[in-house]
Amino acid sequence: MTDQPLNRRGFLARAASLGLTTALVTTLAPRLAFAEWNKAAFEGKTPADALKSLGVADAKESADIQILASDIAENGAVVPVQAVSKIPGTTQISVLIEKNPSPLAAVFEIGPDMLPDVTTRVKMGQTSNVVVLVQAGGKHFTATKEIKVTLGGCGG
Amino acid sequence: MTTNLRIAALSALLFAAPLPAFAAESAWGPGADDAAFEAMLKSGFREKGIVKLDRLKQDATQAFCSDPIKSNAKDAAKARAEIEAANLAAVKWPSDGKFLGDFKAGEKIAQSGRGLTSTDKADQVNGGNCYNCHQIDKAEISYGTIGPSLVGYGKLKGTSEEALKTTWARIWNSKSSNACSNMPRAGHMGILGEQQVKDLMALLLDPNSPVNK
Amino acid sequence: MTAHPRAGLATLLLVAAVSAGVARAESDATIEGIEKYREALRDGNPAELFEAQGEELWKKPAGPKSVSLETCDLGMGPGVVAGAYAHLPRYFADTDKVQDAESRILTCMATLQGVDVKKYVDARWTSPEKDELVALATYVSGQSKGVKVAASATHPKERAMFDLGKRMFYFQGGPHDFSCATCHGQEGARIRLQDLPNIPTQKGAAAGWTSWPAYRVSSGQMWSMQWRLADCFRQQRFPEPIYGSDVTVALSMFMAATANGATMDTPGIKR
Amino acid sequence: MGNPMKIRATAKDGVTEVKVLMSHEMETGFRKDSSGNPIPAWFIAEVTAKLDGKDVMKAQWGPSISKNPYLSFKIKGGAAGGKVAITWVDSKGDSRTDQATIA
Repeated sequence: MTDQPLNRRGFLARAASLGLTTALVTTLAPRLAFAEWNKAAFEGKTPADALKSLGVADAKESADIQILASDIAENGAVVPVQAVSKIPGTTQISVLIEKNPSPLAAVFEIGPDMLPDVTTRVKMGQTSNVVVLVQAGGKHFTATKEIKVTLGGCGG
Repeated sequence: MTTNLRIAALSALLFAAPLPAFAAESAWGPGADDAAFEAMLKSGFREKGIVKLDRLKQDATQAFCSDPIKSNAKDAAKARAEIEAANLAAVKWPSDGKFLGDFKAGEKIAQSGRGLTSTDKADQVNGGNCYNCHQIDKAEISYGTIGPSLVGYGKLKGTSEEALKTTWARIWNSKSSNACSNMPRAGHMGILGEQQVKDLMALLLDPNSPVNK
Repeated sequence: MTAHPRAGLATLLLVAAVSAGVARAESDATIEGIEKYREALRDGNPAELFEAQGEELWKKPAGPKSVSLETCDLGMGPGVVAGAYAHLPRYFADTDKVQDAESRILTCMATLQGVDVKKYVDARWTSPEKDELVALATYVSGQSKGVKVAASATHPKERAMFDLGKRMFYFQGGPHDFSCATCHGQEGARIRLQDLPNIPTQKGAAAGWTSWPAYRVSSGQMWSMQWRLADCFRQQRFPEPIYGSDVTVALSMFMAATANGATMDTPGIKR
Repeated sequence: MGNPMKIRATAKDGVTEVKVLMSHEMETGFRKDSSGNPIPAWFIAEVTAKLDGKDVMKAQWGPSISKNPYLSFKIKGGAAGGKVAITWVDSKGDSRTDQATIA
């Protein structure tokens, strides 16, 4: 990520202002081999905030990204999502849940030894678009799929 | 005695053959071994939160409906009619003569399944549990099917005096027309108050409610 | 409105038929979507995490006597765990009681390890004590995965337990007049989108009995059959069933024996 | 530090598929306890994977990942008998590493 130094400053400043445990700053930070945990991106309140903090200025929709997930989730607490990129040179796959209070769910660094195919399970507060963001060759691409979340029984 | 012997002989015969477990039906319902059943209830439950052990004391309707084979039998028709009559007689009609409240409030009550469990607080506003069993709004995909769909109920029934009364009696005390209905007696058992029942009435009968749209 | 009443009626019927068709198509899509969702969850059931914890608890020396549960007799002889869950509940001569897996584990904890099990019985769900019991039940049930349910029927006390369980199943009470049968006594019904097994039938009993203990996606908790029953009673607006009590064993006996012949698929995963 | 993970790694046609279950609350920070007090956020923030000691995968997670997380990914290469090691670090600085042999 090109804007890493900026992010790191932002991370530390925010961590201090939020009174975040020193353990997080001192213990977590040095262990991270590839990049700092992108606090600004994960705490962004809208997809736009998150994208900005991820350094995404312009993202094109791409049919070469597949989101494999059921159209409907019986429970929003666990929604399986598989993201597959067929874009050559994919180096990063991110998953965002548009309507979650903090939309960014995960960022996967796709190293040279990995296939651009990851499966995770996310929480969804309500029916929402799920956005998969792919970085390839320094450019960004997205795909979107709506997943409906149904109400639970009895208590709800 | 002779009948008992015959049953004993029959079951001996049945059990002699290599049949799956419990192939033969034995007496199990109310009246079978009441002492054992009472002892089991007594040792098996404890009160928790707002729920006390008196919840296990049955009224006549509950006792009658706790053996579906007996209560559904042909020769139980008279007993069923008596249960229905007693429940109908207990229906409280709207104190001001107005049957219909606010359908929007009714929708909220229909969506809520809360109240009266051992984890609910005493001041929890009870819901009607309606969506757990009924389809009510076509737009809602998450609805149960234990009860019939209520989509278009108002269009079908209209708002004649008779329709108002029948519907009120159903909600207030479902057993007034079907002795062993699966539906709770919302008003009769104090689950919902008069205003809440009025709001549910509006949900069912108001031409602008999602039921009739 | 000047249209002929007949024409009006025909239109109405047509509209009704069309909208019914649309509703059915929508509902098919919903069911298909839900099936796909459940399928995606089956691969990678977090219940495996609890199974592993239970195995560790089973094999680790614990309690005042500092012994493991490895010599516990679950009905197939001391130390036999494989297939035991599928044969429970059953009558045990040493306690002169019919016991399910969970009440039997309590017995073993008391007799083998010298544990004061009252603390475990009284502890609330999600307490560390109950977490242990659930993990143990999950492990034991997992050792019966793929085994056919064969709840015994030979002892008079087992028979009596079955009859009491059946009676409990139909017993109505509380402000809502609910019994187990209210929701689990008919074919093809559901609450919200949740399918309800018709428990008095073999297929229905099997759907319930062979899939618990299960990981609950909604809460991220692992639930044993005792917890499942306790929460059913909570929703019935009943008082709380005591862990391992005869009420819970009786209902389990009714379900297990009705499910006989089905294949255990534990631990399961549920909404 | 935390309960063990369940890791399954299978090599087929030059690709190793890894499936991991982790034991973690993944608390969002948005929930309240029964007395209405906010439950602080607590979640796995970073996951790394090694194949035979070499870094192959790294992920950053937020609290939108489900409780008791499941993760599946594919590595180019790897063969039966090889080792896949997974490490997570959570927002409290707690961490855990588990290893599995490729089948």
